[in-house]
Amino acid sequence: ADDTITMTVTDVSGLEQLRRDWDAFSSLLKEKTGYEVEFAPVTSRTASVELLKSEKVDFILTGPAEFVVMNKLTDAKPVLGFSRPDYFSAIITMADSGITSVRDLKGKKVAVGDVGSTSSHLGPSQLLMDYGIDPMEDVELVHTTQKIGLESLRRGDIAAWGTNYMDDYLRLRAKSDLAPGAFRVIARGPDLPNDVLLAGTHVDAEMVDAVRTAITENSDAFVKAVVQDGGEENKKYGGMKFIANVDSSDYEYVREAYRTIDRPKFAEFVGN
Amino acid sequence: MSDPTRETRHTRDLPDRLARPDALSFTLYVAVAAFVIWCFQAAEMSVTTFVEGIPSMGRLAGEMFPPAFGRMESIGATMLETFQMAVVGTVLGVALSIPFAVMAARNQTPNKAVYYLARGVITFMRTVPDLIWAIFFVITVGLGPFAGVLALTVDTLGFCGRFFAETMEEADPGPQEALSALGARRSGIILGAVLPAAMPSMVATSLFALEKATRSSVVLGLVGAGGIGIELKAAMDMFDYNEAATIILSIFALVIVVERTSAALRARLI
Amino acid sequence: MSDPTRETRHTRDLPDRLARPDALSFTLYVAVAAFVIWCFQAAEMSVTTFVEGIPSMGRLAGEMFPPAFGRMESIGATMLETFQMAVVGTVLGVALSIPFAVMAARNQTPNKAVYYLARGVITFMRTVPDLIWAIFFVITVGLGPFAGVLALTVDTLGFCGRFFAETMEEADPGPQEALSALGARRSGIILGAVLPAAMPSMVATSLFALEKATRSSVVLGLVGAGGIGIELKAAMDMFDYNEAATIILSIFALVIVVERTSAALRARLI
Amino acid sequence: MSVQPAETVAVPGAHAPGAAASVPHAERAAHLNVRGLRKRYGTDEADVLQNAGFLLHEGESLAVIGANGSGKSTMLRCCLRLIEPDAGDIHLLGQDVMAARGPNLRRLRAQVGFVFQRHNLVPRLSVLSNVLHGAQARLSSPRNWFQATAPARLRVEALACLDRVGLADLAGRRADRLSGGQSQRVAIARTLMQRPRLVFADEPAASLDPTAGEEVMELFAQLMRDEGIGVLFTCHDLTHAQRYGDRVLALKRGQVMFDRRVGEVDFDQLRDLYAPSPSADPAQPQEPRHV
Amino acid sequence: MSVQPAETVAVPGAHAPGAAASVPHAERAAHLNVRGLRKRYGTDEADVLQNAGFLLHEGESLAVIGANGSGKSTMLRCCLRLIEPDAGDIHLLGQDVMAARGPNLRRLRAQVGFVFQRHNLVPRLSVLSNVLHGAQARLSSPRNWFQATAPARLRVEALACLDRVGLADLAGRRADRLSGGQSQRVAIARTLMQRPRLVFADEPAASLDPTAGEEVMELFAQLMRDEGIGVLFTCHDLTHAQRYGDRVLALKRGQVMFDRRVGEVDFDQLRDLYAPSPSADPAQPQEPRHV
Ligand SMILES: Nc1ncnc2c1ncn2[C@@H]1O[C@H](COP(=O)(O)OP(=O)(O)OP(=O)(O)O)[C@@H](O)[C@H]1O
Ligand SMILES: Nc1ncnc2c1ncn2[C@@H]1O[C@H](COP(=O)(O)OP(=O)(O)OP(=O)(O)O)[C@@H](O)[C@H]1O
Ligand SMILES: [Mg+2]
Ligand SMILES: [Mg+2]
Repeated sequence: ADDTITMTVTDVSGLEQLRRDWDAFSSLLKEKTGYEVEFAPVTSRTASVELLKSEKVDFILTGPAEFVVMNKLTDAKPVLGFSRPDYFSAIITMADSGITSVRDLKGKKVAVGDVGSTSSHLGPSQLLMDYGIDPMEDVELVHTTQKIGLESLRRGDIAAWGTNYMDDYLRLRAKSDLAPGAFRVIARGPDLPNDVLLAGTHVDAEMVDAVRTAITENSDAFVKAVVQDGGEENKKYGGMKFIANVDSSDYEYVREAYRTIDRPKFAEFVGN
Repeated sequence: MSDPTRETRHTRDLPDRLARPDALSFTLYVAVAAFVIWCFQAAEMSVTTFVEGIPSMGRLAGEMFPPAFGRMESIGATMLETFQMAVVGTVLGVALSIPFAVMAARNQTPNKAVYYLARGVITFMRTVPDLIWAIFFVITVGLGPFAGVLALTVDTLGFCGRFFAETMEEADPGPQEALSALGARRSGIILGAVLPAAMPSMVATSLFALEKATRSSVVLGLVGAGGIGIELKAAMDMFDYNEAATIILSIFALVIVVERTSAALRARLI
Repeated sequence: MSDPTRETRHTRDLPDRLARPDALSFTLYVAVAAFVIWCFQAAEMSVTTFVEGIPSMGRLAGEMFPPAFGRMESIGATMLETFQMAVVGTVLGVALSIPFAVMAARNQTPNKAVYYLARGVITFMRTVPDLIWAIFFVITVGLGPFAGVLALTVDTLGFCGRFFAETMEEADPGPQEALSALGARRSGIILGAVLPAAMPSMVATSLFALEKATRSSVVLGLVGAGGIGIELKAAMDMFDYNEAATIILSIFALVIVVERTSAALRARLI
Repeated sequence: MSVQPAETVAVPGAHAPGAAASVPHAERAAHLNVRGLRKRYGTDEADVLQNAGFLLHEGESLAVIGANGSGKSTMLRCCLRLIEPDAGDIHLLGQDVMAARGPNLRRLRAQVGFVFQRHNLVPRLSVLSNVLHGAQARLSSPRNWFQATAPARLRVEALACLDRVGLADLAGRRADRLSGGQSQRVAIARTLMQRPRLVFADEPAASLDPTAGEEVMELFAQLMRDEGIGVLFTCHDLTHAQRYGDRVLALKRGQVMFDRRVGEVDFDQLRDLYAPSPSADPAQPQEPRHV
Repeated sequence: MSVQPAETVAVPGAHAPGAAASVPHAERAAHLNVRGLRKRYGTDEADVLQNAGFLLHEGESLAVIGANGSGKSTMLRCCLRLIEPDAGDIHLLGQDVMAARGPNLRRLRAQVGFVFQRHNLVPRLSVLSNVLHGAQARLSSPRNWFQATAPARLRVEALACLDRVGLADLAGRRADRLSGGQSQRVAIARTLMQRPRLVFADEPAASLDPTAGEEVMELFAQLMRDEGIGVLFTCHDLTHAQRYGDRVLALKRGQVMFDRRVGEVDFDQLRDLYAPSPSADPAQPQEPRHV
């Protein structure tokens, strides 16, 4: 309906978690804009894009890789950036493996995350490329979950593990029974572009403006709603800042990464 | 029996040990056997690796203990919600499966064309992945439980349709023959002889489908309908193994309840 | 029959239409019925929404056409690899399922404790999600096909163990009685009477398990064993719908082959 | 009496050998007219029926006798096309069975009550529901087929049918919890419920005790007398054939040996009919093999 | 002759009424001694067996007669504890059946051949495999149980058993593709394969043609004479009871009416035995109901 904002958050897995993590945000948004706000957790980016196309959702909060895709496929425009500190990928090996540089990985197995994930697939792939190793040619990529990545690194089944430095590596390392010194980071990437709140083309400009204005004008309150009043998973937004003037061209690094993983159709810049 | 000449006669009369396969079947047997052996080689199996790795299995199991019962209440609520949708999806799926199964059972189908068509539809339902069904339904009916229920219905249809059909094929032909002999129509034979014979197996399959729908409720998350599956995935993604253990145990408890219900119903029917 | 006084006598002798349920059962029936109705309400179903949404369904289907056959060769190779592992996992799983099913079949189990234990193990196997099994086996035997095969084996055991047990429970008791009467041991009764009766259903279940293992081979990808499942997921995640359509059609073709094999084997057995 | 294949049967249109004897029936309609019936199971086996044929008149009873495996049950099944004969001409109540399709075939079958040798009850249903099934052809609504839902009138009728075979007090029992003879009787009650114009009964008295056996045969005789129902029954009990058959048809290895009025059969001289088949005829096709 | 419950049977340890008559057998061992057998199916039904008992001596044959549903099959099953009797004392070949467990019970059962009323063949196996099953108790290796894998010696023995019932030429046929009488004979061949010391046969001749029926009964008689095997058979054909039973036991509604030497039974006066049960005894427990 006209006065209802339907919003999904692609990173959140689970309705319950969504309620826990984003209730504060949605009530604040409702309060500040006067619109009804409905949040729905849609865990699949494919589903989100199709929803956007069929106008079943209005706003999507999502990661950089997803943004590039959605922007390309639906022409959806960014509303706001959610800038996260220390959001970058890394390539990790075991300290005693003898592998000290990215070049040593040639011909070896490297574990990365789900296909298309910004920080655990696109980021590490581009990182390898930056160091002169073509992820599609020179190494064997294994797409797996973080836990398996770590465990097989430890067993020596893979030579390196490419993942999100803060969220996955540090967190898993803390839970592991191995000393932090058992690992070695052989490459760290640049900070990745911002997470984005984007709006479908069908959403009228008035609503987009209302949302953007409400959030930027009450930035501190919204940051508090996301971080302090949010749950465990929102910790990654700790120290975040809303960026009002995100531009599609800020995502060139991600587009480059798509080219690196042989998906050139998402590498072309669509313009703003 | 003790007369040796008779025994010789018998040896002559003994049936072949195995039906002699024709050339085609024989080639097929050999090919299948060779393929299976090849598969086993490709699997790079090794018992020693397995045995050596057992201690590390213990480590992971250790990480999951003790289960974290702190969020039990909210897990319970999600379970209930999931189960609700699973019930609806399964009921609809089972209801649709019965006519499909009749058409897809070799001995009940009205004709060969219908048989192949029904089989094809059922097979197609389960070959198309959940994610695609979820997207389909979310586009069609919007986000929420309804889309989830439809995805579960399709899943159930693909599963129950096939198993119901197979059970109907196995039903004792005697009573069916008796009913055709007295001029019963197809519907009469199915209601009167086939379904009573298939009932215990159908109960088991249906309750399995219910259990399956609850367990694999990740699809519900895809359509914004929540569900315990996605909670479990979240717990795993957050490396919260103790919470994951709690969720698994809760699902296990529910599955046990469903299975005992199935066993009790079947005990009455068999 | 035409004598009215006799008819009156008969009315008196007629059996009850339904067994009168005791208070507990009656309460249970009502509770279950109420629960199901409640579930349906929670599902927020609406036929109009569904019908209105059908055009958008068409759009998505349209996007999948025409399937992209460009990468057919590499898809074929991956399919074969997946199928290989599925065969091994299924063969192992089916082999393990038979003894488990015997213990988990109410009428074959040596005793109640074993029955509950076997049921519990089988249920547990399928309640613990694939991902966790994958982690377990990677830790144990390392990345690669072996871990994948083990994950599929466990999956198959959880599925076939239950269905085999149920089929055994449904086997005609007559031949079994005949074998116990002549002093056969449990093994003799199972081999001689139960398995021949259960065979068609077991063939169907096993080949379904093979098909299931091929379809849901995403778990293979997680353990670094490749597999068509991960290709399909990648194609979907990368919005390569035409390629996804190709993969789905290839899987569909394979599933049809497996199903026809099952049908042919069963036709010989039934 | 030495039994030889009855050559006349082979002539199409000709009456069976008993035909001359059945002249008294000539004015009655032929309820069932079977000629040249041939059947083999599986292509690699021997013929089970070879050119079998007979006539059954209204209100007449025909006893089919023959050794085990001589093809009696097969012949009965073929007459209703429960199994498809390989060749033959079957006219039932004036209609061509071989040409009948779908609803026509069903309507024909509905007129014939069939008591199976193995009874073929539906095991998980109650006795009364099994009997109600007999009315399926004339009552098309499914609620009539189960005792829990059938209207009272119908349940009373089914109970009356059970009563005629002495089983009214077991109406509520599950059909697989019966003794051999009880299940036989339920099968007969189901046939009565059908209100047939013709009854095929495959060894209807085989599992019945002597009194019940006589009662059932008397019941059939009464149906014949009172309602003009034709009865075709098989039996191994020659006293039954003698007492309740108007005519006797003897089958031997699928061939009609004779078809005579009962008075013309010498029941003490049937040894040949039941003689075991000559061992392993090498010309005979091979049996298929099974584990 | 009016039949009344035999009161003596109730006295524990006392011989059946036929005991005095069986004095000639006194020197022979009692192969089977059953006393006070009681059985009801389901708690809400009537007793199917009430205080039934009898003695069977080595090499003796006992014919059990009684109306349909009088409890004959139940009694036979109870004797081997195929269904658990509610009470009773059963001594088989000198051992206490009620006390036997596991392997002991199996060893006891192995000595008794049981021909079931419904034959109970394994439908999807070949006739020969079905016969081979008879040897399961004495041959523990599974390869002996299937015709495809059994050693030649055993297959020949099984074929010989089939030959004794005249079915050697159907050895390779699937067991569910037999005629009623053929499947009856395979069940008997399976029992022969078992080399039993005692045979329980539940209406073994019911689906057999007259000649085959006599042959089978003669076969049992010969086993009795030559190998001292005791035979307990039920039948509805009183000429069989008369000709092949040394003693006759009559059951009526689960009670032993009499147990006499065959010479003392007046077979023309058994109407009472087969009289239908008095209708709907209100004191009788209700039947459970089914759809
Ligand atoms: N499984 C069962 N559950 C309940 N009642 C049963 C069951 N089996 C048999 N009965 C009943 O027990 C009684 C005795 O049955 P049984 O089979 O022993 O009779 P029978 O003397 O062998 O009869 P018949 O001559 O018809 O074979 C019958 O009234 C029968 O209905
Ligand atoms: N489904 C089948 N497949 C193959 N052969 C069969 C099948 N049914 C019956 N036969 C064979 O056909 C022959 C005739 O069988 P049928 O049942 O007609 O005999 P019958 O005269 O009724 O014998 P009985 O007196 O023993 O009942 C037998 O030799 C039997 O083995
Ligand atoms: Mg027959
Ligand atoms: Mg009986």
